[in-house]
Amino acid sequence: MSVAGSAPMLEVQNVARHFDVSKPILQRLIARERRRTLRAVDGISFDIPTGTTLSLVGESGCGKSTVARLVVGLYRPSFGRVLFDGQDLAEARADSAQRSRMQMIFQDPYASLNPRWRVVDIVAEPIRAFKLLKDKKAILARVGELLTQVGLSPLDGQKYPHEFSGGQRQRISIARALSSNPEFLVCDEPTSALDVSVQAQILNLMKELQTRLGLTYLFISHNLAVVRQVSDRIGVMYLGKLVELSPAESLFERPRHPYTRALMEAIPDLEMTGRQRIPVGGEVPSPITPPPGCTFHPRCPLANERCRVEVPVMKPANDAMVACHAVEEGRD
Amino acid sequence: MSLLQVKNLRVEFPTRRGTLVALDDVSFDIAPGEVLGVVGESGAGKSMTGAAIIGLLEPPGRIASGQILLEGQRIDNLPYEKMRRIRGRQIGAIFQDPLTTLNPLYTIGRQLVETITTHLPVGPGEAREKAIGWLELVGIPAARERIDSYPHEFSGGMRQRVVIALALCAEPKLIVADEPTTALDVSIQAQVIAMLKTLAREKGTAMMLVTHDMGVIAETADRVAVMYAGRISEIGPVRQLVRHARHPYSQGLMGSIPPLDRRVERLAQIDGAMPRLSAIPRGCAFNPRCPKVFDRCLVDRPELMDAGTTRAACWLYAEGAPA
Amino acid sequence: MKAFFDSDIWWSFRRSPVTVVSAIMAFICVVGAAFASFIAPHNPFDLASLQLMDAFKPPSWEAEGDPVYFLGTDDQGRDMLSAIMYGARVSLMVGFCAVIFSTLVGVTVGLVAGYMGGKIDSLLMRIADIQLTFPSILVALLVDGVVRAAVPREVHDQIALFVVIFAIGISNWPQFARTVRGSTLVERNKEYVQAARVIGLSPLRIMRSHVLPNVMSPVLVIATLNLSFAILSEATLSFLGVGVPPTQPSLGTLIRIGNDFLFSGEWWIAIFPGIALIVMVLSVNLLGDWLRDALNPKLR
Amino acid sequence: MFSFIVSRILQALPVMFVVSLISFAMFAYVGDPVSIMLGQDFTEAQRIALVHDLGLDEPFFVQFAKFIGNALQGEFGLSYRLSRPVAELIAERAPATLELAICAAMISLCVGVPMGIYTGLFRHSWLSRFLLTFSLIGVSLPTFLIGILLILVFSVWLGWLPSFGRGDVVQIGWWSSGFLTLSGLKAMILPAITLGLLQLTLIMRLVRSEMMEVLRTDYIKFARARGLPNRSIYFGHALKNTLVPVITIAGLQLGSIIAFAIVTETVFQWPGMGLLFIQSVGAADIPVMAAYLMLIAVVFVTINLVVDLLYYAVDPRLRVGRGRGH
Repeated sequence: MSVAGSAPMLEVQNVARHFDVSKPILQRLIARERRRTLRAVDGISFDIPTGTTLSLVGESGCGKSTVARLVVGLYRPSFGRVLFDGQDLAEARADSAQRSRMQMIFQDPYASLNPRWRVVDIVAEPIRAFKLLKDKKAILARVGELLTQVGLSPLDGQKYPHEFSGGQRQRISIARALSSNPEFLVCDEPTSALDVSVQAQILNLMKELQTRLGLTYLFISHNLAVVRQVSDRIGVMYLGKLVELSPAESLFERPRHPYTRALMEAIPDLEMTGRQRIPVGGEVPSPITPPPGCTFHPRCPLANERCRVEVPVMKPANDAMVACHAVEEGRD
Repeated sequence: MSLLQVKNLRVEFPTRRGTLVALDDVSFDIAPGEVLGVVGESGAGKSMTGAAIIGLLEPPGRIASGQILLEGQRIDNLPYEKMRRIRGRQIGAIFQDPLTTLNPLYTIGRQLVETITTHLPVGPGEAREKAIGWLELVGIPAARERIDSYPHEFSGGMRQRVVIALALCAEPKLIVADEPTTALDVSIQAQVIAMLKTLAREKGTAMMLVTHDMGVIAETADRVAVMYAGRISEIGPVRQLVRHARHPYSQGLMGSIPPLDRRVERLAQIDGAMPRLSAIPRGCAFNPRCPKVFDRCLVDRPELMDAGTTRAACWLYAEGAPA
Repeated sequence: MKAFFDSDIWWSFRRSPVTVVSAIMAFICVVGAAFASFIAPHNPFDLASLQLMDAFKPPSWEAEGDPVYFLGTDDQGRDMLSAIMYGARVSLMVGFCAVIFSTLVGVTVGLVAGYMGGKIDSLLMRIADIQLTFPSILVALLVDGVVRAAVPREVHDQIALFVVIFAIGISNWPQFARTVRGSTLVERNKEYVQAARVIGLSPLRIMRSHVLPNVMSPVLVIATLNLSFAILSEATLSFLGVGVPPTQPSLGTLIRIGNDFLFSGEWWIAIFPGIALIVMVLSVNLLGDWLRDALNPKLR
Repeated sequence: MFSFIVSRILQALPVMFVVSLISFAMFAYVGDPVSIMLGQDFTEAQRIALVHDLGLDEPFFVQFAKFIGNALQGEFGLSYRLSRPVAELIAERAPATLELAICAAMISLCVGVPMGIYTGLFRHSWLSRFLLTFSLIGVSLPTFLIGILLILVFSVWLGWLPSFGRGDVVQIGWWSSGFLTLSGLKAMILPAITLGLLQLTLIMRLVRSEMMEVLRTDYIKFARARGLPNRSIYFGHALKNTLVPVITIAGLQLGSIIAFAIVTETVFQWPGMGLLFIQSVGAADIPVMAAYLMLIAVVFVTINLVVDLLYYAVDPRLRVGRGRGH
């Protein structure tokens, strides 16, 4: 689906985001503790060509949501830089015309809409903020159009969010995100709080909107099956790092990184009725005290001495990029 | 004989705008050692069914009619003290969020010992040994050293293992597990499900596994009950239900699960949403969303009926249904 | 309006007879106090009408009572009922103004601290903590004492009312600030606020139009409960003789005057203002309690 | 443990610092101590001499340092009103206030906590409803009015108990105690009830709401699901979890008893620090006010420290650095 030759909508260059989670200075001095840093995102790079979808998957605490917030400017990167349409993100965010080109859709349909506002005001907020339309009537007409576009009725605008179900609220969120005519949408687990039949509705709607409006998506999810349905390319994250970045089909046909494989193995599947699986052992370590070397080595069946010491970097492996010594050495 | 029988269970919630019927005419049974999966969307009444069975419905909810029988004995109308002796001893329970189900101020050892000595005729010393045994069984490494740790010293997955040990330590015959893995990460979820499955099989414990994750059910359950708007819409053996669901709702549900092994351009979807309890339509509750709806669905409420390999509450399988 | 009468709040109000009664009582108190100069049978501060002959008359139902003075008279022959109505006016006014003052300060500080976070938050909350270390009545006393020492007597009498309002108001703001900060921290992390930040709205605008409306319901509850507390504080200060000036006696002042005659048998001078005070505070407290339960989604 | 205590003490330092700064500012800049101390007639030379004696001509931080140095030695200068050393005045009055506060605290804790537990557990019993109504009246009654009513009933009408003063006291060293004589004990009853009643109702309502909060938690539900007996759910699981917030607030309440003693002491003419303070406020006697403020601050900081330590004993989550995990 990607358009060859066109400039990427988004480039993320070696971006890191660290959080200071130290105790108050007094306690730290007395207990002789050192400053503690949570490396939520620890140097990752990727780009998203215009009109395509890149998905980031991983377990909770792997930093995927932090990436989403870095990319829309809710966080500033500790290191590295983000380019939006070739322009530094901080500069792009300062310009309201550029800012209106990016929007975000959130996970929790119950927290993402201001409960005290009418739907029409929620959807119209970006229009008013970016001063896209001045006339009240025109705004109302545009909101009606947007609500129709996401499968609701223009009359729903007069209601309050609590009158809608989770799936309908997510549609309202999407309508709000679309109201500034964005080209780039960051979707942070947009369906994980929804029931599965409603999830299908929302995924179908998002795909439909992408083809119709030529949107570019950064899609964050913990669910590999969902990701498979919407992505052109997929990045797998573990403890703040990308471990594999690969075209979607290739990732599912030939997962390379041991963690990717473990993740796929862990997903219960309808077709596996009664089958006994061998789940990956161990637990996700704390991102405050990550293991040395490759952070996955304590759980990895392929780990050897090198993995315990040397941090692997992303290297090309066929059509994918993988950060694994075993894959590089052909031990997999 | 069935271990647990639920007959025509009806649970009501009196509110100021009239009485809401949260569970309506729910009937099923669980055989000894069997795993019954209960699936459905949020608000379908699956957790409520579990709460009714362990006798811990949140007030003002109450059982309005119907019976719950454990080994042929009615347990839905027992006085509090008698029911207390059944909870934990005969029926164990596992809740969703391991971060909040353990008392933060007591060591896990104390909580285990307390549960064991409440139900089994053993002294504190023996109970402690048993507790260590259970911690080992649920896969806590170095159980003997860790028994005196507090809940906050364990990770989420480990805490859920402790919760499972607590639910099993008085060796109940039935476990009601309410979304036991929903709060866990995918890779941890797989570990916990595998462990729970093995333990139940080894101990011969029957299980009612409540979850919204069809994949977990498909892997773990022997039979599945699909719930919709407070009723069971279809119940049957897991393989048949997953592959050849008969009820249009179950069919839609299975179709809307994104497959892992292929990419589909458009997922099957059921339009609309499950009705609120206060606005359940007349006739079949699924009729506004049903692609195969016909006259009778709008008027009469279907009971569970034979639909080939499963039992479904759908008029399509009654005599005289349109072809 | 129709939506209000259909709402859960109205329903829970109607369903609780205690609440309805207390609302009526509060209403009577407010009306009686606000329109004291029109409906009070006498003007207790009209020196020309005062007759020392009429001093120490017991309530009208007692043997020596005078039907003109329903609740009796005080040492200067003032009608107690009228004095209570005028006194309640002062008490209520000080209470309302003090609560408005602490709400304004507290909500602003809490909102800024919670939304901005970081050093501003630490600083503001540290100040609130230090002040919370001291009971509010002590803070009010100190403020009053300092002002008393700092300005000459004549000036003090003129500004005494404002000093009391300021003293009570300043002693209660941390409670508002902490509650609002707590709710703001919750709301700030909700996704609708993040959506507004993605659009690029200014912090001021987000605080005003998104966060503020959503943190107001606990504020409403605290403000109600605080109103009763402020009325009590004013009464206490006036009772201690450091509150409102004697030219504008509040209920607390009346009780203080009556306290001196307790042992000589003129109990009504202290007791009737006391009952008025209790009724006023109790009905506000009952309303506040009900409001807290009605607005708390966790209950029922 | 050690580091915990040290860090708590260090955290208290800024509080003390700010309070001393306020006290000092009151001391140095509010009113004009010189003219108050000199009275009506004085010469310019006398004034300058006094200013120098008091050190008022020195730079701000020197004065402040001296003030703190003096305060540490319990030296707060002379009362404007009584022309006696403030420290002496306070030492003389402290036992009366402390004995009163201890009695009131005992009443409010020993009655308030059980009542709170009962009303939290049995929400719908008639006794709970009664206690709840009682507590609402309790928080609506101003302390001084309780005192007046008690005096009216028990002293004026019934004549059973004294209405003012401490009765006979026994001098033990510098401490004067009312606990050892009958009249002293009788004199204690009404003030102690007056002072304790408000705190009692507050503590009861607090314990009740915390109890109800805890009873709604998942771990209580899970304890029920394990079939534990009610006794161990209520008094083992629920009560201990209720303690954590209750300790904090009860500590603060006990502190405010000392402050509210001002009101009680006024009503009962109780010769304690509160009465001294209120008389000083009326007379703008800044040195006494400043000293009282510092003293109250010390009391509160101490109470907070004790609360923190109890917290530490109750809640294992605070004992960081023990065991594994995060």
